[in-house]
Amino acid sequence: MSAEERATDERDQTSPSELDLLYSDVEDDLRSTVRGLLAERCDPSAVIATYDGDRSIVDGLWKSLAADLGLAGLLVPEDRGGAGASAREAAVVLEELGRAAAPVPYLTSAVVATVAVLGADDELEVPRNLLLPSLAAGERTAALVVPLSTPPDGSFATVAADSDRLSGTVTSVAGALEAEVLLVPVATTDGFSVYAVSAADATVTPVASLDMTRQLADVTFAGAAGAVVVADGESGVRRALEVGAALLASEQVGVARWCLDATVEYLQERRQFGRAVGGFQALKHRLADLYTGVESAVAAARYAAATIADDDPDVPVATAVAQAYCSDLAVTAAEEAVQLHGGIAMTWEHPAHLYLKRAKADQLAFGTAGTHRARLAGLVDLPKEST
Amino acid sequence: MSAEERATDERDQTSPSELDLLYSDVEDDLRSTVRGLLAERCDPSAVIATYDGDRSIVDGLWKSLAADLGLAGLLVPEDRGGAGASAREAAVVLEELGRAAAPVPYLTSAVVATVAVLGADDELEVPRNLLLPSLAAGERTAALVVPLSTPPDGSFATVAADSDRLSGTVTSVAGALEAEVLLVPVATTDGFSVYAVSAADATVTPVASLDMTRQLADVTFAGAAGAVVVADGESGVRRALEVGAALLASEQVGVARWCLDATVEYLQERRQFGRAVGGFQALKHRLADLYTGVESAVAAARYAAATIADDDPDVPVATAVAQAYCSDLAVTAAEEAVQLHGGIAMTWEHPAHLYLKRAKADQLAFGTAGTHRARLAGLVDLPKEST
Amino acid sequence: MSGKPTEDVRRRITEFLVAHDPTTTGRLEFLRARYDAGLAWVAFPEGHGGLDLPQALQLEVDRLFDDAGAPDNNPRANGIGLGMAAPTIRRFGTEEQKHRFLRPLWTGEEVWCQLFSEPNAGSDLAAIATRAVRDGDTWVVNGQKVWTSGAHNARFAILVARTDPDVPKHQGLTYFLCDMSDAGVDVRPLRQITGEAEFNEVFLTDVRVPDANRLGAEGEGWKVANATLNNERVAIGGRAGPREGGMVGVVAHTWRARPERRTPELHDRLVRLWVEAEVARLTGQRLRQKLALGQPGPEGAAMKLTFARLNQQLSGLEVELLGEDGLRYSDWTQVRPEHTDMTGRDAGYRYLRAKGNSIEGGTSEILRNVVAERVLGLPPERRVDKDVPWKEIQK
Amino acid sequence: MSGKPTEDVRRRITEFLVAHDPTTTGRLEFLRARYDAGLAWVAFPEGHGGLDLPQALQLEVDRLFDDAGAPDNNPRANGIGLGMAAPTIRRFGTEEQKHRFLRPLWTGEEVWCQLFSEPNAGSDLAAIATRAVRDGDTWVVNGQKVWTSGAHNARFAILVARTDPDVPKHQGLTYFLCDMSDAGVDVRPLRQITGEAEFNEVFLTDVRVPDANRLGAEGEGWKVANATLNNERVAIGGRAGPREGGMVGVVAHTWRARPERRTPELHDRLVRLWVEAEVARLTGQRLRQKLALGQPGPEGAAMKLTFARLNQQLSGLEVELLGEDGLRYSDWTQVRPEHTDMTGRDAGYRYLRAKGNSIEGGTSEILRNVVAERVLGLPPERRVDKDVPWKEIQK
Repeated sequence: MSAEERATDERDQTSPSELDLLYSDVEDDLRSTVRGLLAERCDPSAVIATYDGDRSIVDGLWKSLAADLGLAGLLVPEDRGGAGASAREAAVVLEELGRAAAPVPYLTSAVVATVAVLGADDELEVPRNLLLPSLAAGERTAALVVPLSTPPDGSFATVAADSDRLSGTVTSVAGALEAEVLLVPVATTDGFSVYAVSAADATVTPVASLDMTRQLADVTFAGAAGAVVVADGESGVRRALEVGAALLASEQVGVARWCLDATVEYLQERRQFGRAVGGFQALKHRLADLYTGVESAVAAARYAAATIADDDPDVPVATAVAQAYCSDLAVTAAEEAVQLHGGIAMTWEHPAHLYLKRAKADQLAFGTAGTHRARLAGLVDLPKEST
Repeated sequence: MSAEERATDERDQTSPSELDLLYSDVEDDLRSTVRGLLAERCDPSAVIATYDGDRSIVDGLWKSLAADLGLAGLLVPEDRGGAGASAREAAVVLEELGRAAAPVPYLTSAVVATVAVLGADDELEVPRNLLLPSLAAGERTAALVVPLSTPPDGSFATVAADSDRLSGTVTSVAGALEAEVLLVPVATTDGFSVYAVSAADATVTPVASLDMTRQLADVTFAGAAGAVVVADGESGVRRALEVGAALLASEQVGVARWCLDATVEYLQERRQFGRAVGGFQALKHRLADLYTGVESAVAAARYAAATIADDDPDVPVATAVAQAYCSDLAVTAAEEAVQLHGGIAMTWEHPAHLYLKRAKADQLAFGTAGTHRARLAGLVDLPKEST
Repeated sequence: MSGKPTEDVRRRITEFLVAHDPTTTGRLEFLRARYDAGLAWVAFPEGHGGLDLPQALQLEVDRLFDDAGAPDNNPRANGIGLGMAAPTIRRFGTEEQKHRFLRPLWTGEEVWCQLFSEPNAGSDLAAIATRAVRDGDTWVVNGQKVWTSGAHNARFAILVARTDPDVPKHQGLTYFLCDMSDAGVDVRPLRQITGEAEFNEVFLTDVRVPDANRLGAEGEGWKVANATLNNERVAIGGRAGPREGGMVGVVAHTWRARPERRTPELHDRLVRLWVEAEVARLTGQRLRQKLALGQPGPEGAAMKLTFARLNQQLSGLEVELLGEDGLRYSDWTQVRPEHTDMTGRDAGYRYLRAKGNSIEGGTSEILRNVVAERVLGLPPERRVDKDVPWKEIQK
Repeated sequence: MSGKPTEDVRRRITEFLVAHDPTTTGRLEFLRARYDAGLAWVAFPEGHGGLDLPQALQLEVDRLFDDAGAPDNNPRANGIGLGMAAPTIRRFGTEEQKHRFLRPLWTGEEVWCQLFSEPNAGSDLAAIATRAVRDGDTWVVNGQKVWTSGAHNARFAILVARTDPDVPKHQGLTYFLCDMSDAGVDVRPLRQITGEAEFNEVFLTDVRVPDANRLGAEGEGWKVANATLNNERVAIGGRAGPREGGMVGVVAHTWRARPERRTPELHDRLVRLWVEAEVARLTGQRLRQKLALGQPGPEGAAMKLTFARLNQQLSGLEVELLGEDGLRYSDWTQVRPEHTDMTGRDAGYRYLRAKGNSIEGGTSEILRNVVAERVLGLPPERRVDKDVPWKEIQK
């Protein structure tokens, strides 16, 4: 037996900082608060109803989370109206939202839209100064108007501005259905500015979406009045997409955890051939592999959140790694959950399909795993072709 | 339950001809003859000895196969001194050689070198006319002097010729150690010619090889005398590499079959925890998957051999598909065999390592699966990039 | 595959077409005549729509009728009848049953469905709890079946029910041909993951099945059902098709149509799957060549495993390939489709529908057991319930 | 991980280095003094080389000694001693045993090996047949062990032997510390797939072990051995390392050094594995943070699973990447390497050696059982031999 390799001296290479990858007590408390609320207010049958166009669960649940629990302001400093927490706490919230397949615009409003107006520069422009506290308080909901599939470094079509009148269409926007404020990137000569437009001044057309728990919309502006919230918006939007991608990994962890837990539980109960199905070794081994994958995804997602919380220079690598790993892992977990539940998971009444659809849509959100691997290769000096 | 898709009308697309993918009675007889000889003359311990430089098994075994059984002439027409069989029969021989990890130059001499001088054109030049019957009779053994890793459409370094004197080195040549005649591609202005050089006039340096049952050599010519056997040698050499790649798939099937059969047999005998290990469901499922893979490899390899036997226009696609599938499958089979045998397969005395090494080296021979996939993409209109 | 039967059958078809001009003969009249001429399923016995010819000839026969502009029997609408009920009736049916059922089955006049699975008898099919109790010359059937496709269009069903709960579970089953027009048959749509209700739940309440519609002996239901399942697996996994048929063709088409979405990573995954699909096609071809005359054995299980895996991987890849478009879905409205269409609608639909391929018709896990035990001869699973009277098994 | 212990230990190290200048103190003298100062393995108890500090501090401690140019204890030469024997002795040893064995183990004066596996007790480790029979104050041991690395250099071994064949197999085992210099110990090289003889077979003939060298109670050997194995799995899978440490670093280096061999397909596979290796690194880091104070549990099994899979996939990829060069091997001569080196020699060697990673120290199949049963709580395998006296089990 060879445990000797353990002792290999590997201290001669530089490595990123060792960040805390565990959950703090505060984070554990936050988790149980969110989980408790979701257990009470986010019934699977009400979530399934969103697929038939009944979105009555959305508003109340979102208000409870965003305003009553104050979760919308986690990423906003206290002196700007927020809770002054960090990406670590927001990640815990997203784990729980993923675990419940909750149909609320937390990622789109409290993370992506908030970061887009939060981090661009220090000089506060007037509309943004008004917007941020209301977003943080959960009084208003916003959405960044780009297709959900846009990767952090990806290109996307922007609408055109004539003075402060915006015209054009952006397709497959997440969170637009729930938003009162649309944050719209508009191309400038050297990047783009972000405009705020009242949703009432745009045409927001719901789209039948693979994942109806994050239903998309096509957003059309026909000379809609907009106000610049960030003049030099490029870095803020990039940062928003990066943080969105990084924290999406935690949502994916939550999805994967539900899939693992629900499958283990079901297989302990379900009997075939006079035995609990969970006792069949082939299934046990697959669940062991899935557990290994989920634990790995937790580490990757925690690390991504921790780098953002610490403003660590490793954010781009950590984000690319987390997305490259977690987005496929969540799909695998959901696919295994469906397969190992058997026929019951193919029915409309069983919640498993919510997770399969969420996982598959999340795989495309902010770029696929393949997109993130291609980006990572450039960051860690693994060039594609001979140079 | 949905068997309805069975009936889908798919007759509106053109498809390749339906060739016979089964083994004929003649092929079954050939197989038992070869298998019988190998059981008697190709003991695993003697094969393992090749790794310690003891190659005493090679010559006698090769003579029995090539000359006594007359297998060297399968691909050569009767009117040119051969047996007038086809690639189908040669493929069956290769399956059995793979199954025994036999250290004989069948693929390199009776397939690749033979095809290189056989198919180029009809106008027989004198040296080739003398060479072919002696190869077919198993009286002489030849090798095409290119690296074993050369794909059918790959480039390779050729040696230089000054009049009929050859100079240069070719590395990692398979079959050179056993050959009396070296067939050497020499670049011309519009392709290359193939020269015959007596092995005695070249320096053939044995190379410690990953697979010592097909040991490589570096071949150096220092003004060695050569005679042109095929003036316009490009198409013959390409054809030789193509047939080599296509029939290598059958050798890989043989390797994979041994791995599956030996593992099933061992797991039926080996007891742990008071039970036959083969009764553990996780292992059963892996062996079921492996069986599925091996049966698939058989179909792919048979099809490739059948297209060559019938001179079917689908040869390039069939070869690329067979190599893309069988070369990785054989590696998987060998890796599973080692893993499922456990520690015993890691020992030098157990034959499993012969198959792992053969499978891994075969994966590189005539190009990796990735190389063949890239080639296939061009053949079946799956372009890589936006055009 | 010698030339002889081919020539003979060609001649027969030519003569048949002269006698029954497709342009002037009524559809049903034409189909019935084709059946009676033994040119329906040519591998079936004479007198039952065939000529005892090799199965391999069927494609050629169908093609010749097709080329002549003859009407077909709309096989998609009766897949279970043609693929599963018919070969089972052929093998286990009495002469009377064959005469009664096979002709209208083949012509499509009578559509069939399958009443096997139950909520607690999925992978463990022999755990069927639906009871059939003899009452003179008929059986009275009560129970619940699930995952029944086409039940709302079916005239008859193949049905497995428990006739003796006092013996171990595999021994107490009997196989019936059940009239779906019986008043005790209640068919309810079962909505699935795609939003569609392609399947049904079927509730059986005092359904009366004449003993004449029992297929095989009393207590032999497990054996007969297994023959049906082997046919199903070969039918699903081993069907003939062209290169780039089925799901791989759909995804290859998308690849060619959307050059702007191509990346090296997606390219490599696509070509890998293209190779595997082509190898699966050849493997199916080889299996059919092997089985040309014999009964399908457990090898068909391996084909179905591959079919399911490839459909799932290919449809999953297509969604990724489409990117933003992959996030959009056609329509979640509950509809009842005419027939199962794995490659229809949009990429999201295909992705979701393909998830059923490794569950329906035997889960991939059960099929791996079948291959390991019945093909490779590895020791069977421990069967705690094998020798126990069915009624005593913990449910 | 608060600042307090870090500052304290830094101060102690500074003071120690003042008192024991590494440039003038003899190597062994320095190491012994470091042990006695509690600065060897700081998580161990005071008096046994440690200060009862969190394990997480160890890396920092080692770095500080390293930076000062201090000699190390050559940990590669005594991996089993440090990684497996030491934590087991720490947990189950008497004070006397700790005093006798831990100090020379840590300084490297006494190298250890492990006598667990046998030809018929591999995955089923509890099937150990090596017998230990009590003879007054000593035990007489007879049997054959296999896969013993470093046995030819070892002074002591951790040994599990059967002391009672009349009870079920898990209950009749006892754990010993065995003197390898006993005349009855015969160590023979065991050549493996790489050509090397890294391992040994060890034949034990009337080897006498004093009862004072029994670790844990008689019949408790299975429990003690499991603690050792958990330590081994954490040691193998969960070790701290830099980004691009281990096999992934080797392959990434080859990638950078051989631009002419790059293809899009290999690139995608490499980056996938790079991601997985980085995630494994983070997962190991997280596991170590969790275990900073506690005993390793079954979670370490998951890390070892990943470690083995990645080593195998990466080394297999490297051979393909090298193409023609991958066909060549350094040397098949039977040598006895100084220590295990997974990432040494050439690509072919790494490929072959890595095959052992999923067998040695618990096969991946056994580890999946461990995760499924002990982490996820799924039903255990049927154990036909669990309640049967060992001597009656069919071997």
